[in-house]
Amino acid sequence: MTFLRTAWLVLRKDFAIEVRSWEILTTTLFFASSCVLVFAFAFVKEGRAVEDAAAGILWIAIAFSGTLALGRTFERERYGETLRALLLAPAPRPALYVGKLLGMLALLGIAEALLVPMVAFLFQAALFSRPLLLAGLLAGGTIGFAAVGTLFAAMLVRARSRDVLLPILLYPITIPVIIAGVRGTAALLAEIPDEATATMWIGILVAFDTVFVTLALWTFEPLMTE
Amino acid sequence: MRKAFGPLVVVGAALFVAAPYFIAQAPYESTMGLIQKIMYYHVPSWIAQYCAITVCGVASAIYLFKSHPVADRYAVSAAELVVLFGLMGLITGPLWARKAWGVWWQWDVRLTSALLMELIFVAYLLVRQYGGPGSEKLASATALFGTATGPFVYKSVDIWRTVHPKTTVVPTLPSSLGAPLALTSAAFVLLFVVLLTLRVNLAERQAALDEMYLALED
Amino acid sequence: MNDGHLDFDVVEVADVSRHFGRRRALSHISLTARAGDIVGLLGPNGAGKSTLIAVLATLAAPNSGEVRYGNRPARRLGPGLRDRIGLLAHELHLYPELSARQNLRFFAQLYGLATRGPVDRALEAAGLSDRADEVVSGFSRGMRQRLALERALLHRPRLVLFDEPFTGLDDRAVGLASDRLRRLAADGAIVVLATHDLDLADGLVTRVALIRDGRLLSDEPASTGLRARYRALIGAT
Amino acid sequence: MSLCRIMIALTSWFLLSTSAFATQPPAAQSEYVPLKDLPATENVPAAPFLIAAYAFVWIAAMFYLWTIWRRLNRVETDMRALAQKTSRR
Repeated sequence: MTFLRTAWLVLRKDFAIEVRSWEILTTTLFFASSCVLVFAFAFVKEGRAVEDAAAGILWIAIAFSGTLALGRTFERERYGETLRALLLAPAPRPALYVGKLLGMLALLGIAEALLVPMVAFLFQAALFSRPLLLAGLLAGGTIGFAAVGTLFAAMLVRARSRDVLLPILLYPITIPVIIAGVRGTAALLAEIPDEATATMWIGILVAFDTVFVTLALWTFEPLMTE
Repeated sequence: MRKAFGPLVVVGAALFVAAPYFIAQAPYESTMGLIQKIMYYHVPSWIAQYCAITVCGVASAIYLFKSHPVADRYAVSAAELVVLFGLMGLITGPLWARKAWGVWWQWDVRLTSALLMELIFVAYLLVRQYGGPGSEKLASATALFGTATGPFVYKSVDIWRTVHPKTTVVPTLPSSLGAPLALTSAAFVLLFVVLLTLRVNLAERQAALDEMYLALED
Repeated sequence: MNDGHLDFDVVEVADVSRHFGRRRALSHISLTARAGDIVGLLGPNGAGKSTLIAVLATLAAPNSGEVRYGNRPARRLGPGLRDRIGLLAHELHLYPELSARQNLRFFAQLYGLATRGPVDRALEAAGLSDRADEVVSGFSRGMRQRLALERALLHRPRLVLFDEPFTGLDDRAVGLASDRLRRLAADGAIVVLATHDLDLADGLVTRVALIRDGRLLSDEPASTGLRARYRALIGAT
Repeated sequence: MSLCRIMIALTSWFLLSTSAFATQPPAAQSEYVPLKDLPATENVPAAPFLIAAYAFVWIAAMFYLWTIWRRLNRVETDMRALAQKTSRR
């Protein structure tokens, strides 16, 4: 009970901070859309997008803006050393991780709500033909990415050169998640949407999410002790 | 391990000396000819890398939960060897591929997942190098995640690959090719053990030096 | 969450060492603090005071030795131990984007306290009742400091740790904070105050522990002539 | 410095084994039958690739050994300097 309550408190606190300025949300959304545009310049040839580009661009934009948001979120906890204050609370420490993770998921969910229509519109991608499967892919991929990202961003708070170390650690470990997301989405975008393939990738994502979240909950406590 | 070190070096070296003879003796593989002999160095370097990954993952987990400095020494030594053997595999692979497949690089499952593993363990070394004090713990989390997700990485890349056109697959090997391969594999594993021992010894000396500095301050 | 069995009235630092690679931050420190004590941890910057505070707060683990809270080491007490510890560092542990009340309420809930009573009392004690709903980033350093102090004391900790908390405050504010510390100790708290400010420590602390380069130079009851003692052991101030 | 000796021994073993290998391929060369039905593969000679691959493995292993040796030397030098400093005190 304390566990869920603590996670909820941390989530609500982050939300209360965010509504004061909407800083992280607006910058993340803007960055995500810039990503899409930058990649559009690279992958649109003679007015048409390269095959499978839409799926790749969608997921790269999610990963890049996610990294940016992670850095900013934990910078907030570093300023005033509030992360230490959280760690000093008698609540189980993994609950803090879960709270932070939920916040990241909410943020990335909003970013995806912008990115998906944008990619669909700019690349004539039929992203909405199988909405449930797409939602499954997005959820699975986002949880996997954010689970690793939140743990690493939290542990890098007290490391030197954390800005550059976060992407260095995060991308190699989360590439399998991105592969699953991109291939699953690409399967949905084929002439005839390939539901079987998409479902299989969702299954793989669920397996990844389970491994990542379990490992993160397990290692959070020893990682946070200096 | 220390006591067995001398014999290990001798046996390992003997295997390496014997290897060229057996490799030369082995018949040519029917479709690829001479170039296939890269296999005798290529495959064993992956086997050695898997050994290194296992050692690094286990040692990192022990260090993370027990904070035992010896475990950390094994973890960092094994991580360097993961990168070393990975590099051997990643260089010999394309050389083989250039001749056998006609291209340097294929997004083959083994190549891709090997590249990812290499990246993860380079990241491990980078964190230790630039993370500042306390980065050993952070690095051990990296190794733990890298090791634990290894099989999944392989699986996901495998499926990713099979969705795409297939490439030449190395056929199952007859025993005339297998015997030298077993020999070089054993040689590489021994090379790994020898290098690991030397590197751990270095880590111990470094720790002893740190200890001396600390004693000086006391 | 106030489990009685987790309470303690003595904290023992037993032969604690902590190093970062080649740098010794703490070297074989042994120290005992009892309820009612205000232990002044004095020493120049970089002496290891902050590290010792972090170890006492269970935020950092020592490389050797242990800290015992009422004869029990930290690892045997679990997260409930943190319910008995309060920490105020130079960084204030407050969210500048939130209002004073929001900050206090968040931490009160995190500690499993009722949100109204303790929060109102803390606002009152900080003298911020009339500005409770303004955001912290608009406060002066003194106001933030008072708020941070009350935030750290919200859950009535037994062990109260201060790490250079009064830098940048004017004399009146320092005087008020000092009175607050004295009251805490009188109520049975164990107060550990790390500072390099002798003027503040003089007359406030009941025990003096002088540390330099991670080593404990002396641990003695406070007496007059703190400055002379400090100069003799540590050098020019 | 038993370690140093072991490393020198190791290095000479390695060099020996590579040179032993270097004498082998020409003998094997006569058996080489180029295959005509290699699909979509240009006919590049195999030997340079093979030699490059083997050479790289050896160079990498040697280089790594050398870095260990160098780091170890640096540590030992530091230790001696430190020991001297303490004894002078």
